[in-house]
Amino acid sequence: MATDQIEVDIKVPNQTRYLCLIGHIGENVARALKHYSGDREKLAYDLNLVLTEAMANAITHANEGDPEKKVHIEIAIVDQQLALRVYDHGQGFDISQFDLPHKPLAEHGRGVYIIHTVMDEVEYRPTDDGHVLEMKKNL
Amino acid sequence: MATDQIEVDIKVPNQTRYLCLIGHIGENVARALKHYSGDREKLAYDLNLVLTEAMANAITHANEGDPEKKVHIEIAIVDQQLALRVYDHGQGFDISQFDLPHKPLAEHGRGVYIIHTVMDEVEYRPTDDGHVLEMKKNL
Amino acid sequence: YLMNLQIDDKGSAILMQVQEERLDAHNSGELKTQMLKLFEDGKSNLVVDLSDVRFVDSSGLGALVSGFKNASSRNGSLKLSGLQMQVKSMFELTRLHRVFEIYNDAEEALGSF
Amino acid sequence: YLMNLQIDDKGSAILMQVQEERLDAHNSGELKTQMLKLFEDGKSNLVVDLSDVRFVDSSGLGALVSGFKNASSRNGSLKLSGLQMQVKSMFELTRLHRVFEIYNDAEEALGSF
Ligand SMILES: Nc1ncnc2c1ncn2[C@@H]1O[C@H](COP(=O)(O)OP(=O)(O)O)[C@@H](O)[C@H]1O
Ligand SMILES: Nc1ncnc2c1ncn2[C@@H]1O[C@H](COP(=O)(O)OP(=O)(O)O)[C@@H](O)[C@H]1O
Repeated sequence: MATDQIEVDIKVPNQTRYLCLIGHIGENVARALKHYSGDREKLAYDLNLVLTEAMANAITHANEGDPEKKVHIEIAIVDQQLALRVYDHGQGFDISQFDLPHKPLAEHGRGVYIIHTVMDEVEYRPTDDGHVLEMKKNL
Repeated sequence: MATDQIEVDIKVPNQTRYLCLIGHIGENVARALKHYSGDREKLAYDLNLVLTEAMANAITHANEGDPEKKVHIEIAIVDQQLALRVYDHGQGFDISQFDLPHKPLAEHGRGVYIIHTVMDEVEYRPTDDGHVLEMKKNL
Repeated sequence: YLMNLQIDDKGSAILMQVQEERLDAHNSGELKTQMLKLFEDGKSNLVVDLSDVRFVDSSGLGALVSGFKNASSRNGSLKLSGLQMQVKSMFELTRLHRVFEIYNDAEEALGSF
Repeated sequence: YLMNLQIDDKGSAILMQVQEERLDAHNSGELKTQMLKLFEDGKSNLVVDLSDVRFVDSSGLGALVSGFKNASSRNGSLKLSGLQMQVKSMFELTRLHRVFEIYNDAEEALGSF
């Protein structure tokens, strides 16, 4: 039986008002999967969550709120592995510094930790004009 | 004030089970628009509808239900004009034959009529490996 | 499995409740099949309740038209109930609101037989 | 306009109802601002009711932690109510369920002051 082969590629302005669009598309993809034996609504929440976290980081930390910049997001499913990619136009950062649990009463710094907890593989690497955060999950 | 600039590009298997994913993404785009003074929920329904109609036609009439083929869909908003494009891998058809209301009790033949009624501009033209139905609406 | 469809014999007519958010090209064939089974069983008075349905496309409308014609040709009738506002608009857009008897809820529709 | 927020003085505490599907990086700043206003007005006992909220991200959690710390430093407290299951999971994932007092509904939370 053929596995799900879904590719979604999205470009939106560098504004937090579009977080909800991206998150909802992640939810829709989870709900449309043909082959998934886990808790679909949990997967939907998790994809919504990590897309929201990664895109919010791209907007605030990398693209520095410049509303003329664009955020580029890819969702791809191949051979029962789901890959999410969020491209930014920034200088990059050392992601290995942020994968441990934050201090209990910190107001910031939970995003990358959450992404690591929810996804199976996380990689942050340079591109031609910025960086990409790639997050993979085995379905 | 910058207008909405949103691009969504989707590839899914040639199966009707993904109609709902595409339709929901259309709804989400309508709900995320920054500048729209009309009835947003009506626009959401209409985009869901025309994407569903066009994709169902690509699957059943052009790609002839071959589940190995892919359907490619684009949603783009530029300068307050929304364009939807549904690509098929078929021989094409004469769309001008189908833009009038169907017979009242026909079981088929309402799809293209609905698309014409809901959208402002509709064009069907050849591509390298099939055809594309382009549907535009001024926002 | 393509469609959650609840079918009950209510005496005066058969009540079919489409328990899906969408009635579209993916699942409308299943509705048609189930209606054909009822016709083969000699039933010809149907109420299709759409109160759970938020979205219907042209193939969903086509399935209902097919049932309507089959019921009429058997001297019965197919009536609709529970149309949400945007679903009702689809019947108006395609002029099908002039074809179907449409009731607010299933009880009213059943009472009309 | 970034957030539908209903604020009522209930005597024992201020009830803030977040009437949004999402509490995220787009609107959590607005919640923080409204809490700061209450603190400046001398209020320090707050109940934030999340029963309408289906989704919260790390910045939403951050806004609540900020309010919690501000309330505590004023010898008041910020309590939560009405968490949907998946929202509650977010508090567990980040261990924040050990920080906040969490009640089933706003009435219970208000009664605890
Ligand atoms: N795309 C990015 N570009 C540059 N820096 C980033 C990016 N994403 C995250 N960071 C850095 O990593 C830190 C931790 O991120 P995160 O865990 O999401 O918490 P928060 O965004 O709340 O600070 C951020 O404060 C920022 O310094
Ligand atoms: N993408 C397509 N490729 C080939 N033929 C098509 C395509 N879309 C529509 N058609 C033709 O146009 C006719 C009318 O389409 P439509 O109005 O959607 O009604 P229906 O799909 O119910 O027949 C179809 O029956 C088919 O012959």
